[in-house]
Amino acid sequence: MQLDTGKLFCRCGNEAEKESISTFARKLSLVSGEMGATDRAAYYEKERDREFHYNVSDNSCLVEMDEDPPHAINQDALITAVRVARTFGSSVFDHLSVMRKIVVDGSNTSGFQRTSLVATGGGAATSSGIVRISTICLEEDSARRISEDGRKAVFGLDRLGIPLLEIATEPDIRDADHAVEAARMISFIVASAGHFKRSAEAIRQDVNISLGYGRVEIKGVSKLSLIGDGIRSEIGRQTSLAQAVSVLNSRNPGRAYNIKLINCSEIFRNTKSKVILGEASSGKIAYCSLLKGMDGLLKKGEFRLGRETADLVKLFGVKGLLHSDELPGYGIENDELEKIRALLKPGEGDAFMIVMTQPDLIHVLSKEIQNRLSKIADLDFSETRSVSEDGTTHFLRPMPGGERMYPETDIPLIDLVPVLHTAKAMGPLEDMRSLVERLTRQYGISSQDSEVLVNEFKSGPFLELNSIIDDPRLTARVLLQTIPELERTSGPIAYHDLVSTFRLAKEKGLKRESVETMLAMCSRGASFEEVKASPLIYPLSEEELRQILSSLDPGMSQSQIIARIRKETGRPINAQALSRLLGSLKDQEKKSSGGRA
Amino acid sequence: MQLDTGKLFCRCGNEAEKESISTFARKLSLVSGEMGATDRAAYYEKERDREFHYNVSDNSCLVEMDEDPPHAINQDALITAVRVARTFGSSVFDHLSVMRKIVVDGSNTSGFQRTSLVATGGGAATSSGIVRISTICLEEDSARRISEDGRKAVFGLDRLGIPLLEIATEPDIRDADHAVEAARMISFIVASAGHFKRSAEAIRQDVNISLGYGRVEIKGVSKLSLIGDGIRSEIGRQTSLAQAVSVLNSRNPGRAYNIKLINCSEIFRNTKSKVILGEASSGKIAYCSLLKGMDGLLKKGEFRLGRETADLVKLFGVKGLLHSDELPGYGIENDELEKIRALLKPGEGDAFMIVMTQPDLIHVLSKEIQNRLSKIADLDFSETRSVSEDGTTHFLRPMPGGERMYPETDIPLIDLVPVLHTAKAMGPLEDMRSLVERLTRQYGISSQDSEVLVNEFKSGPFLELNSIIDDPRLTARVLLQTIPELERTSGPIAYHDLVSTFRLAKEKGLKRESVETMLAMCSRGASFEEVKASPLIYPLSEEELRQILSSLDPGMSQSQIIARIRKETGRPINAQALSRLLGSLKDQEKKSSGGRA
Amino acid sequence: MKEKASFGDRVRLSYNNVEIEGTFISHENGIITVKLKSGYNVALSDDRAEYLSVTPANRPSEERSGEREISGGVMLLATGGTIASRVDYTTGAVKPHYDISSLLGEAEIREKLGTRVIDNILSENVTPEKWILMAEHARKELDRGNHVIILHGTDTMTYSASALSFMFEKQSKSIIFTGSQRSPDRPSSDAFENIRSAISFSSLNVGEVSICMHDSRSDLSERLIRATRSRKMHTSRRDAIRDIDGGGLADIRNGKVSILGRFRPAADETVLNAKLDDRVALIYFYPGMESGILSRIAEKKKALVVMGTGLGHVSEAIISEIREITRDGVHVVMTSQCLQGNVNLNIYSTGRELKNAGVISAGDILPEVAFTKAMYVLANHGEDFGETMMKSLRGEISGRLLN
Amino acid sequence: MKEKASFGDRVRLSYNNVEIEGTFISHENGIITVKLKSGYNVALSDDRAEYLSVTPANRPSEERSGEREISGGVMLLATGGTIASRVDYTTGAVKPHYDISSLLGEAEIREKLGTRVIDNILSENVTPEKWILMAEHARKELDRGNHVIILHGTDTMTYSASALSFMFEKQSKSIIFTGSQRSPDRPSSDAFENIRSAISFSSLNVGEVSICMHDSRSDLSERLIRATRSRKMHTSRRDAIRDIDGGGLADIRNGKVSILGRFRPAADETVLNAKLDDRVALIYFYPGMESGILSRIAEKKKALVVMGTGLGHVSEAIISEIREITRDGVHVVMTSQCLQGNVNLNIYSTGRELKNAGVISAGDILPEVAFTKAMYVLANHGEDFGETMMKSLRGEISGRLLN
Repeated sequence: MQLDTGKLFCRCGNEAEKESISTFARKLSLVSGEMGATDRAAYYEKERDREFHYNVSDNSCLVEMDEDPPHAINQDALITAVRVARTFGSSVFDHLSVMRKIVVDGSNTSGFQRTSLVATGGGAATSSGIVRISTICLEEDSARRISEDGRKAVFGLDRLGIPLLEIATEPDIRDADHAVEAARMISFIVASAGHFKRSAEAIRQDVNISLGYGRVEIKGVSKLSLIGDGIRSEIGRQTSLAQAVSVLNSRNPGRAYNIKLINCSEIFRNTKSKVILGEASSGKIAYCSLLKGMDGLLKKGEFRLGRETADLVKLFGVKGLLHSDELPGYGIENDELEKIRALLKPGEGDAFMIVMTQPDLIHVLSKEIQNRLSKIADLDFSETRSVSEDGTTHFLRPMPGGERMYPETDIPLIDLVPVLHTAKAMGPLEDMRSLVERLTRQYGISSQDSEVLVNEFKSGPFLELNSIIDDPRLTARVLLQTIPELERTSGPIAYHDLVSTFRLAKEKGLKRESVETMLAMCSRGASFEEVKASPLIYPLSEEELRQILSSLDPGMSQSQIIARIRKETGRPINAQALSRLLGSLKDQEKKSSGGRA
Repeated sequence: MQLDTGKLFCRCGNEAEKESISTFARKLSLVSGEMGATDRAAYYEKERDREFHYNVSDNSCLVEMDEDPPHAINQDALITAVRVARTFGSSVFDHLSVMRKIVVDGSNTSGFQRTSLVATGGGAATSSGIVRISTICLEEDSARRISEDGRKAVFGLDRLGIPLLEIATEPDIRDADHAVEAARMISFIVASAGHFKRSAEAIRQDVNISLGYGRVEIKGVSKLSLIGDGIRSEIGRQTSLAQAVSVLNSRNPGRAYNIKLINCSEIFRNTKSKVILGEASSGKIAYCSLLKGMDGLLKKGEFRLGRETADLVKLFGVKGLLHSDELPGYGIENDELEKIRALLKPGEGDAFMIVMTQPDLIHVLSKEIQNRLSKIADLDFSETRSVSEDGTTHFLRPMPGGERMYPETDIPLIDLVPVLHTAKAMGPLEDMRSLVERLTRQYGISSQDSEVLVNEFKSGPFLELNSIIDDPRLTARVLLQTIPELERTSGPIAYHDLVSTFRLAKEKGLKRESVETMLAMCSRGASFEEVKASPLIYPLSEEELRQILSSLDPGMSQSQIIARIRKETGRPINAQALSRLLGSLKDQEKKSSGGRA
Repeated sequence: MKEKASFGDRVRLSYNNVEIEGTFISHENGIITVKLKSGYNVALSDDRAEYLSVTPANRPSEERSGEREISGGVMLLATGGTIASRVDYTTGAVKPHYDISSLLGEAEIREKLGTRVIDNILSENVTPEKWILMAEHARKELDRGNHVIILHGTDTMTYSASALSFMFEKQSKSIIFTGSQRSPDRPSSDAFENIRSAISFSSLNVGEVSICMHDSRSDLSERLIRATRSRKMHTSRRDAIRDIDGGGLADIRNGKVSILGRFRPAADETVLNAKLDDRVALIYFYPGMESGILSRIAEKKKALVVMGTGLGHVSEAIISEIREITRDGVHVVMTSQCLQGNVNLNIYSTGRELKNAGVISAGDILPEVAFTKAMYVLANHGEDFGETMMKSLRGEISGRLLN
Repeated sequence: MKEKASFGDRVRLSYNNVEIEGTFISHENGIITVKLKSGYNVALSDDRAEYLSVTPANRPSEERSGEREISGGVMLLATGGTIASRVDYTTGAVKPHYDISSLLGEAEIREKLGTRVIDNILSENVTPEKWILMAEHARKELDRGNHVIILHGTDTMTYSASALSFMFEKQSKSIIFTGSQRSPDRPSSDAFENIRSAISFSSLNVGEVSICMHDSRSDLSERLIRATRSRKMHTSRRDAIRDIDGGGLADIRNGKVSILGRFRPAADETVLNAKLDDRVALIYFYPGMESGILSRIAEKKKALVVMGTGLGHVSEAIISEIREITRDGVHVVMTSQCLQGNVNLNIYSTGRELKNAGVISAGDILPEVAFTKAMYVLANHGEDFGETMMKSLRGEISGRLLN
């Protein structure tokens, strides 16, 4: 998960104000790894022969552009990593050897991600026993993918290079719920060490699942809540995939999944299918191939071999993949299907598919589909997948091998011994339970609020914001009620605006009402300069109150008056001043009426 | 006049292909001259406080931009200057001392023109006796003025820095016709030494006239034919101006020409005058001033004191100057004039004027008008003027004094002794008479053609072009008939296109018809690449002729045939080939008819 | 030899049988220069010239001194250079002169503008002592509540301005260097606009030493550049002094000032450490450089600033020499001939060997600035030389390289 | 000490009571480096590590030599540098390697493409003898009808390419230098595009020595630059090698070649004057430079190239020293630290004094190019040194300065 320490190998900050001040484009070439071999995953990306475009944000410099070698490692990030490792009882190495992990999908301008092994061993005590930790790595975050269109992908550099602490566990986790608990516990420790200031939902996790069909890694699960969903849906997918394979292998004993894509554009010359027409208009051509023994396995019941193939071809910019289990359909008519059948001559149990693509991709596409299907037929499901909001997972790329790493030659070995001394001096990190107790005891907020603050990783912001304003109840209220409500109804609030709001409140002696008004303005997209300049955030002065009161019906109650003023001015009211004024007015009234009497 | 040798202090050529590849802007500040004093003309320009914009042509470099000091002087130009001086029997100095002549009108990016005195003395023998030469100077041409709008002037750098040979004569010239003759003779010598390739009309002359009222210099008379006209009109102007002055001085014995411009915009608040409304819309304001004793002298009969003033204020971007001799008029009504009179209270014989200008110019404008009128009243008409196509002259600026020159410190003294040796070795320049004889004798063209070639300074091009094609008659015809005709009816022809045309004709054996077609295309604006690629310039091949002939009525005469082919194809015809073909066709006809008979 | 005539006299001479009449300018190297009435100078070989008459004439007016002391305004301190140069009639070349008031139009000599000539040299002759002199004059003006504008030759402006930048640990008012690429004896001189804009920039109250010069070849914009991120990048153009990677502080276009980058605001007090140790040399590495040169230069030095190739490299032969030099206690600082970009001794084996040999590198510091910084650090933080060199004291090292 | 394990062996070690298993990489400076199965390297202090087992394993495949001779095509000659560099596992740094065929994809190793390794040095170690070696290899290839592409480190590419440019009086085919700023062991290396574009530029048949490198930070365009008007202007960017004032000959954008400037076309024959006199030094003037340094350097030299300030100035002290040096027959060539613009010794008194002292200036020639040119001129036109230096032989002096 990200550490809020500024970037790992340059002096840029974590957050960008401008996301694109210039752009550039790169290609990536495949190179040999340290041991002379070439890595599968890397090779796979290269096959796609793409052009990568980058938006240069104002929190990036020549290092992110891969135009300057990395600078010295961020000491704060290093100390955080070592403190976390010590908290888990892991063994920290004496030296840090920064490695390059080849990633040629464009998410790293260099073509590799810098990563280093900080510690091994140790564990986290969960309600279901200790979950052992295998490795703790400190690495760079990748560039943010903005868009992808066939062979051209666009990335933003704002996220690239932010330190990530990656903690891998041994297979000690028993089920999806246990996975969520362990993830929360481990993340919390990192969050509390790493000045983590955003919601727990912002934590990305990689989940590894092994059901006997090879290891599947679900990359970048962006919410704790998705961990469980992802695991459950992946178990379902692998189970039905295994069933489909057993049917397939029984039909195809020789496992001859020979994919040969044949130009069938002539058949669709007068087609009415919008899918085909749409792709054809961008210069793509229809190809079809026999899928031996796959009838009914592509999309029927739980079987989804079709989607396994579609997920793959999408990566090559191929949008339209149609297969026989879903045809006729998509505007393709029976006579067209008959012509396809006449061309491919499918036998009993055979299926076929149609793809729209550029002719120069045909060679690589055939090879890749065939490889993927063969691998699945071998019950080797190992690969890297992503997870959607709905919990379903999608193919990303083959699982990388160990060969795709070699030393980052631009950074000398880093001596960790001084860092270890610093970490020791800073003491161990607090766990969730003791922090809940401390918040309740020390700040006088309810244990329920403490619990939520800690569980949602808001204790860091709580402590920092409260240190500005010294009002634990207001701080807790803002974090637990005001902000979630505003972010739900209006828009997000940047943490630096939150800090500025608290600072201004402290400086000007503003109260809750003003703070909430300020945050509401921020969430509607106002800059803090605008917020600060708005009269709406400042309480009415005594003089202003006096003027308003003089125009009001004297018979109104104080609460009626407050409601009326609020409605008319939209500005905070200094209750004490109001009471005082109302009191003195009444006195005057009494006096004047007394005088008249 | 310009020397076709490339620029004087850098290695740029005389001609530009692109006139504006970039632009920049400058201001010029007035500085002290060598002797500590400040020059009148320079001061005058500075008063106008202007911004100068320059278009950078592709025949200019950092030297023209005043961003690089001058490079070594152009040796060809130097040799030419010395040869000319020797031809006139002038004394050439042993050293050349390059000077800076302050010119702050923007026509020189440096604020000065580089000039140097090459020789003094000598003379040219004209039909009316010897015209003595006072000085021969080698200087840089100025930037070409493209446009001027109030305080902003735009110049092109293409002409800046081209060598000019300036030959000044003693006052030995008797009248306008003598001036033209002398100018032609002197220019011819320069032209024949300086590889001059353009028409005699392209020669610029400065004409000095002294009628006892101070020296008037008419700058840059761009055609020989204008010299006479300019002189005649200037004599007329000065004569009537002197008469006006005598009237004025009799009215104003104290010579109190106190110009005080008073804001009278209120008077024209509801004016219908388009002159005033137009200027007012660009923010200018009406001012008026009394002109003591000038009634009837501003514009009546031959008197034109009004125009003397208008010429001046124009230089400050003031377009509208109206004076009482022409009012009422220009939409200004009597009641407005009455109000002006009420304001200025003119006495008997007094006039007044109205100018539209910016308020911040008022101070300098009053001073300048007053200075000019006082100077005229003193019968000192000395100044620099320009001449229009119609022969009338216009005020440019006061006559510069000697103080405006100081040494060009960036160029060391230039030793002329080696140049003198070279010039001696090259021998004297041919005069017009002997050249006419030589052309007639050596090239077999008519003495009349020779005369015109020489008189129009076309002998240089004649000799150069003929050396390419070795066809004196064709060359003379092209220079004396084809080109003048085409330039009159169609458009100008660049000399380098003319050279290319002759080279191509030589290379491909093309005849007159082709040459004329090529030149016609050039004059219509075609690039030489286009001309060269056009089939129209190449004669019909024998095969093409044969085909056309076969489609024609056999009864046509040869000249009818030629006219017909020309009309249909527009292409040159190889007469010999045509005769041959016609002959053989007739033979065939005879044979075939003979056979039938 | 006694001259027959003096500068300014009216003379008549016979030369090659031509009579020459004019004003006597000079008689040097066998050449008599006479200015004719038309303004032209003629240069006559003295062996062929004969004086016919000499009429002593009024001497031209003496140069005005133009100095003016003030407080609470803007003080121009002239040190020489093109901006204070003038035609030298004896050699015909441009030489420094003392009158700086002529650089300002009447309208500009306002109440709060002072001028003083503190030196009069061409900037290639500047030395560390001169930098201390400039700094002390500047301090005096700051103490009188004046902003300071230093008129200086452009050739070594970066050296001088960066040296002052290091010496002024804090400054209560702005110190701006300006100069000109075209001498002010010509109408097209950039001096006038540069001075005017420097006066305008003074009001920004930048608490750093900076440079104000033309921003383009036009006279319409000037740029304020951090002294320690400036460099003269063209021999003759008006916009020769450029900011290298992030030294642009402000610009002025058609009279309007815009802020371009962050700068340190003026401080409440002035702290000047007017000490420099000039035992520093600046050395350009070139392929095939023979060993021995460096050690001989190092003999009398406390620090060498080397301009290596690329990321900061020299050949193997030079590395072993550097190893010996650092062993003898002479600091070696590596910079790059490339000028732009960081020096980084971690990337190539050559760099690592240099690092092991004790060579100091400091990001993207410019070679000339490393040179003046080394003088400052030696004199003021000699015990922590390496660490102080690597730390950005006056914005001379860009932590984040954007170009 | 005998190693317990060799590169590639499978090892198990106990370290701080943790068991480490992986592939042995190295044992140096007290540190054992092991590559784990996950791909990570761990660096273990050997005093706390204990070998549990060592299993000798398959050695990684030997490097292919990849050399290939051809005629009538394009020949790549490798000299070393980043473009031919590789991770050095003993020090962890990047070092040269010999296999250049790996730089080209299979599709690119076409029939008419040859490769040969002629040297293997980091470019900071290049010397005049190496330039002669390169020139002779190149001549051999030209004589076989091949275009030549020389793979070279970027640090001193301008020096080498300009030296060859002078030595080749005529050339029958193009000679293009290329290199890379990112080493080819990384996917983002610029080596691949630079080589491909150099091959494309070969077809232009430029009869000059030129350089092909990235034109921007994107991988989409490369530029062909005249060797004698090139300079490395950034330590790390891909587009570090720039053309200074009019050295751009052609560019390639998205595969399309455009001509940018005039170049000399290939000649019918090749004339190589493979002689250089290396008794030349390149010296950077700085304010306060003490006299004595120059003379000591001049002792063993035939020519000094001085990088003066501005238009080509040095301090008065140095002028008098130069006067003595030239009197002793050592040529002194003046160039400018500004890099851009002409040197001009006519403008200031300093310049005139230098000119009188016999200093040679040559317009806007770049200092590094003046350095290699001086070596060439000394060896081939020594009698006309000054005149030949002032004449543009290979486009190194721009007669017309446009920027």
